[in-house]
Amino acid sequence: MITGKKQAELIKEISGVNPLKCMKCGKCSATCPSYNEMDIKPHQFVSYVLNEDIEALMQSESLWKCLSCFACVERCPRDVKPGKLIDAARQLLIRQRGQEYLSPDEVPELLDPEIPQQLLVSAFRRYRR
Amino acid sequence: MQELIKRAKELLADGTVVRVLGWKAGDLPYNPEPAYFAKDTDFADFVYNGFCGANLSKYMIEASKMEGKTLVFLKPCDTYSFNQLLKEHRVEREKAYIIGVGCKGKLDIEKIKALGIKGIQSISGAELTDEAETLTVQTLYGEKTCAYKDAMLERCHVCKGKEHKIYDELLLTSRDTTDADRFAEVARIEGLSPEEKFAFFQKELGKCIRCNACRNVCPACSCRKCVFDSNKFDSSQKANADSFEEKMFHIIRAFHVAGRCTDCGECSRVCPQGIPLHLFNRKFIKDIDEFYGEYQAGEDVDADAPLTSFTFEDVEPSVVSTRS
Amino acid sequence: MLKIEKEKLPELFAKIAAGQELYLPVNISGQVNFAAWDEEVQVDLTTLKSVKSPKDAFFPQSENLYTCKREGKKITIEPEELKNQSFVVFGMKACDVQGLKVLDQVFLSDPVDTFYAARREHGVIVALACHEPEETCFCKVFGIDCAEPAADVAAWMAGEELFFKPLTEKGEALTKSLEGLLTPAGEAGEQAVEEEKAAIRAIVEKLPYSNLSLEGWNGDALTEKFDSPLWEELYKPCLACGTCTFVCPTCQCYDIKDYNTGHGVQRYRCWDSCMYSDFTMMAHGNNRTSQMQRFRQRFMHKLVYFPANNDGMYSCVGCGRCVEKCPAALNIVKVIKSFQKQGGEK
Amino acid sequence: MSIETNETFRPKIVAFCCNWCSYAGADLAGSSRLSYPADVKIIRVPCSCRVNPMFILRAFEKGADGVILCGCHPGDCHYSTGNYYARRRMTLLFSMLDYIGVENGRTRVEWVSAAEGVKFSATMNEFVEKIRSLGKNVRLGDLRCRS
Amino acid sequence: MQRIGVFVCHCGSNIAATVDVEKVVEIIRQEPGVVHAEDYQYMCSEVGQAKIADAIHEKGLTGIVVCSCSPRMHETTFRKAAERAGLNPYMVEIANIREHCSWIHKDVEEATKKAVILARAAIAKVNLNAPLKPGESRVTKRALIIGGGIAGIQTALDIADAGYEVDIVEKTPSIGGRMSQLDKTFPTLDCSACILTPKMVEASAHEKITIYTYSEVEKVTGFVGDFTVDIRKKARSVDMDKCTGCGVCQEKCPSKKAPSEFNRGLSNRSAIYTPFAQAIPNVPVIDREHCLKFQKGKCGVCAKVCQAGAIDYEQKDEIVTEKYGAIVVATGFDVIKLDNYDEYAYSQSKDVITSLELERIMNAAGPTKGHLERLSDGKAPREMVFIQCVGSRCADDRGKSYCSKICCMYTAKHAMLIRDKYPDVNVTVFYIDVRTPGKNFDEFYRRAVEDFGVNYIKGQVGKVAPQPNGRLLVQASDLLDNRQIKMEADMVVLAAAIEPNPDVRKIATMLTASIDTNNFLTEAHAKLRPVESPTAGVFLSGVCQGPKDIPETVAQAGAAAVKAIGLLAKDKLLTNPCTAHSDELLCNGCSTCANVCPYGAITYEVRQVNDHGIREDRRLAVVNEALCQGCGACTVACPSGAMDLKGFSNRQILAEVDAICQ
Repeated sequence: MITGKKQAELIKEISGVNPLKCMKCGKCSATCPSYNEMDIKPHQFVSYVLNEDIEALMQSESLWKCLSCFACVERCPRDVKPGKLIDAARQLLIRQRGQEYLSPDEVPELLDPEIPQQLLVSAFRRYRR
Repeated sequence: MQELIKRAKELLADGTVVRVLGWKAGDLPYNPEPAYFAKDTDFADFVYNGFCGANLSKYMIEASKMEGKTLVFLKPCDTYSFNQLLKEHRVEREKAYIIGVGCKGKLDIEKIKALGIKGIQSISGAELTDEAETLTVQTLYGEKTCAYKDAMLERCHVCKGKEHKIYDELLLTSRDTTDADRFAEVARIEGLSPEEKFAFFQKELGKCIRCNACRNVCPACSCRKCVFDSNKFDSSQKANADSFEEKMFHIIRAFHVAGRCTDCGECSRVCPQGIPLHLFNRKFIKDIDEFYGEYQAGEDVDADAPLTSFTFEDVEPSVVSTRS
Repeated sequence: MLKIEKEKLPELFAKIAAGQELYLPVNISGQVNFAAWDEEVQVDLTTLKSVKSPKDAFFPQSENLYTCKREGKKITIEPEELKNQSFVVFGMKACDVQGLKVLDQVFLSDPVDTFYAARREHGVIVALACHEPEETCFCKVFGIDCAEPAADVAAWMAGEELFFKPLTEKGEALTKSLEGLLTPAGEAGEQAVEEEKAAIRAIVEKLPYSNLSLEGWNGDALTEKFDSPLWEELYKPCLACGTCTFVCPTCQCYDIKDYNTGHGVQRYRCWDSCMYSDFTMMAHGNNRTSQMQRFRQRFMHKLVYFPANNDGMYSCVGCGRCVEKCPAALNIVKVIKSFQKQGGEK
Repeated sequence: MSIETNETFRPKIVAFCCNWCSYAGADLAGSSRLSYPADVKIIRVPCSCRVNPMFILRAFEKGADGVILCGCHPGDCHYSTGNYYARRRMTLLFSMLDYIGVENGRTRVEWVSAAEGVKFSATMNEFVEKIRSLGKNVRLGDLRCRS
Repeated sequence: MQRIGVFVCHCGSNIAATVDVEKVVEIIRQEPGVVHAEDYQYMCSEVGQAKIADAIHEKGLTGIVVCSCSPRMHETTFRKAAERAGLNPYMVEIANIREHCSWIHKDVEEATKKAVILARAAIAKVNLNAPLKPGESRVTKRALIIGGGIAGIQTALDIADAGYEVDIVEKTPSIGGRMSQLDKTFPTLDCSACILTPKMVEASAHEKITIYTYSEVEKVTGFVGDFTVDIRKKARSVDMDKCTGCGVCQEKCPSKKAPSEFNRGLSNRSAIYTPFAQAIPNVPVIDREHCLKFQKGKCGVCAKVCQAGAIDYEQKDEIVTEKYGAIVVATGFDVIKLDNYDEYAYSQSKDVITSLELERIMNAAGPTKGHLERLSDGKAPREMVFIQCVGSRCADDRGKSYCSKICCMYTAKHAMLIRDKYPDVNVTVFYIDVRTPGKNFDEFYRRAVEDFGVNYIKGQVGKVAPQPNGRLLVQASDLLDNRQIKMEADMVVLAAAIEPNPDVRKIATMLTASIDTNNFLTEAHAKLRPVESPTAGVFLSGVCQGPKDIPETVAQAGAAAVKAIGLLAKDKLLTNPCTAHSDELLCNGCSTCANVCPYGAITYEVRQVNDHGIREDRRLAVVNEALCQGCGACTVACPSGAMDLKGFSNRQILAEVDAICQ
């Protein structure tokens, strides 16, 4: 069983983020388009990582609500990049689940013409190996 | 040669100069020595031929301290040295009457001997007036020949040109002897691996006997007392007790003349161990040209020297590890 | 007399070097100097003159005398060990051997220089006759026969063979240790050597300096020579470098210096040159203040002072190295000749 | 080059620091507790232009493995122009050392202002790391000084 | 050989915690030449200094090594202590075992070893020290103030009141600086102009003060006590002596399209102008770039209407050269450019403004005559949003890493003033932290919340988006309520970070004063010498040294003045005795050293020398010790080693090298 400490280290490693740099200004949350659908808000990602409460983060709705638009990453004045943290948490979860990757042949039939291009691109970015 | 003697005698006679600094024939066909001439009779052994490689500029430091004017014969390359000394207030212009003499490349007896020619009795073809491209050498072991070019000093293959940079009058014409790239050897060494570079210089400098000939002949090494002879840096070691000392000596010597060395090649000419000392000076010249723009010491008395000037945009020392 | 084919010389050197150090002329980037033998080196017995004379096999250019070590405020002195094993110097020439005799006069007379004495005691010299003497040679002037070098072993190169003749006990011992490699020279060998000697002597007769006269140069000439106005002219081209002294087989001046290694101070001696402006510089300054004086000193020493103190022995051996190497083309021959000329004019 | 040997190798490093910028920068690194290896020993000079190539060669002679010269940033020299001269001198010297086969990186010049404690410490850490990777200085140095 | 005493300081636990001080003493005691070694808690204390004095007397010490903090800290202390005990102060050397050792190393054994080596290096050096005696140089009793804002004005007044001549050089056409652009000041809400104008007038009327407006410092040479400065008086095109300041030229000038610098470009001004009504001097300048006469060659209206005949189109820049004993830098600040903050729509909407622009809008002399209105449509706003920390406290390169310090207070001021004057306007302030240290500062902020109903929300604004209805959508998060806010506002005010005036780089270079990574001038010591630059004779006043508000600026201006007065009050300065000197027996007279001397301190003379019995006339370098500052450039340029530097001689430095490499 991976401990919270170990997971927090992994998240920091994957994201390259130093959560200690956060000055808790909330600009990430202010800027987030999915804010209202999130149970854990972007500015809170940082404290979850700091508190090593990664399980909660991995179980949260936010994981799947984040659009990876990276507005928070762009605008964060302290270079903390909350979006990268949630991205990393997502990766941890996916790793736990195993190798459930789509093969490229499966993609075309799954495509829904209604899916915004941005989401597609973000999905590729997120799930690429 | 006769025209040099004639002109020298005239200038002595009319009182323009009180002595003449030139070359006196030696007792072997190839060893003329720098000498002063003051009387008509002195000129009996006056000589000017292919073996008169010595750069007389440096002797002008002492001549500048003497009473009256000295007539000095300077080859084109020697005039750069004179200019540099002038810039550094080591010679006085008004104490010198400079006759710029022509040159068709100076000869290196070591090169002739290296061709296996020994027991030399006489050499012909070394006179400036000789049109021949070949030297004919009479030896105890028979007559030998060698091409003039093959016997020329290294420096003459990369000659800076036929132009005298400072003179009162000119005599005799020069010949273009340049047939090699001055920086080719430096560039070749630069291209070696650190191990190879180190091995190369270790081998060359390992021969050094610290005789100081390179330093004492050098017109840029004109210090009254060299740092290696004073206790200012605790650096006065008379002989190399360890390989480091040759390096220290030659690097610092090259550094002290960096931006002042005219590349006259005297150091390499006189080294009894045949160390290519010019490779140090030329490295600095090449770097200075590349980093700070082309600069030829002794060309212009008023130019700012590379190590006493700067620009805000100068390259950083890290360029050494970043350049390819 | 014994002999060995030239192509077997590497074997000979290997055998000598197996039991002791071996110094011989070696070519390093184009220049021949005496150096320690190993399989890698390029031995050169054909070049007539090594740049430096082989004197530093006995009187090294620099050698440690003792080392001071400090622990806290306590200082201990560790003397340098004297040479205590035999070594061989191969390929010295007759003039070089005579050079050692000059050094012996200096270093072996009282007080004995123990460092030098130890090296002399343990050094075995194999001297080589000069195959093709050159125009700078004038050993004959000093009575040296370069065809017949007198050392522990004399050697000749003739044809494809090297001939080997022990002359002393040390030489015999060395020769003995080389049994098997050296074979008897035989009559033909003796003959070849005689021919070689004759050839050498014939060339020597033709050398330009061979009939140089030393007349007037002796211990009695002191004041006359010293006060000559000629020096004032002669020294002018001198650059005050030390080339002549450092290539000379008889120059014996040294300086004593200290070197701080960080964990001790080494007191060592190194060759010095009377041509240097700081030669014998003491607290009060210099006892020879001008280059003329320094220049004069070198030649007066070789040709006047030394014979005056050593039963007429000159401390020049006519090797001609200075003639070849002086950057300003000055040399002892020119000095001697100048005085001669002046004498003639008188 | 193995990491094990590097850990046991403690290089000797001489840092020449100009009094006005870099020495103060080193002081700031100290008061900010920004650590760097004890292998670095600082010599205070009034200006980077006081550093003679002889000093650097002497350090190598006596067993230093690396020499670094720190001065004010170009344009900020307390004496207006000192660091410009130092820059040219060191560029040429370093180039010469490179030319005779001394490993690149044993010498370095870094401009460190009085306010750059962080840079000072980072530079020293980096430099020590570099020297450790290069190993002992065997190409320059007097044999007699080797213990 | 010197008789050396070594004193190792514990500095409480600062050194002793990481360096085994007793062990250092024990080892060092064994060093040759060391006749005395001891350690003490605080060497810099009176008791510690007394120990040095006692040892000098009892052991006859001729050299002292103190192993302690940086020589930049206490070198002077220990040198003075030695001097009082009768030893030449320059026989003292410091081994820095605190900043360069104990504070940066953790391992005791390692730090102790290093401390010993540093001590050995200092001993090696002191062995070669020689007594030095400082020379003297004169002090020009005149000060130069660069910058005519409140900092410069206050410094000038204080120095002038002490009786010294002062020149102010101001780049713009009038003194007054940023403060003249402010409407009210916190925390007392005084009218800025009302308190500044009297000071401006006082300065201009002061008989000891000369003001160069529309002028810039061009070149600085010399050194403390004796600077020579070239001041470029830019061509004003108006004769200062003739102009009566009637203002007719400005009225009649047909070119009125130049953006007003004073109003931050929110309104236009004429080509001939005084920046503001109370400008001092009240003499206009012609902005040649916007003047028809200069651009098109025709017009000349101002010359025609000027009854005094003061207009001079031919006027040229003039260089004034003056000598000064002290220079005070008071170059002030500007707000940063907001081009990189696209999310706040500053360049997209006229209704997104900076706080300094709001100052102008609120000011009766401003673009809207003091009426709070939207610049887009002139309508009165109903909803106002203030965003704090725009570009301050940033880790990225869009903004500044520091806190601009004044924004919290001026925003509270703005919010309060708006709520007071326009009670129906809602004011919301989005903050990260509210920082109000200062006398009556927090009370001021609380009044804004409690008495004036300003709505403070903790949470940085993420985005401001102009809406089709002309309003601005502000998207933020309320971190305390954990909700995202999307609100429409009529105006958004950005508290943009402040930065040092960009000109300061150029000036610092001229003065050889150092600058930090944020372009603020560096102090000689962050705590103990905050108004002095490390360059002797150069002092710092106001925001050029770091963010400050008006009272702090005025206080620092006074402090800088006192430091300058302290310098000007001296008749002579002791010069640094660590100067270059040339060994006449080694000097070649080659002039290389003079070519690198930045002070022109080296000259040549022909003199007879006696070189070991040889008497010769030689050309020799001579160092003027009053001019030499001791950089040492000449010592390395000199090939023969004739030039050496006292106090940092070749052999001293080599001895240190040897000791370290041992």
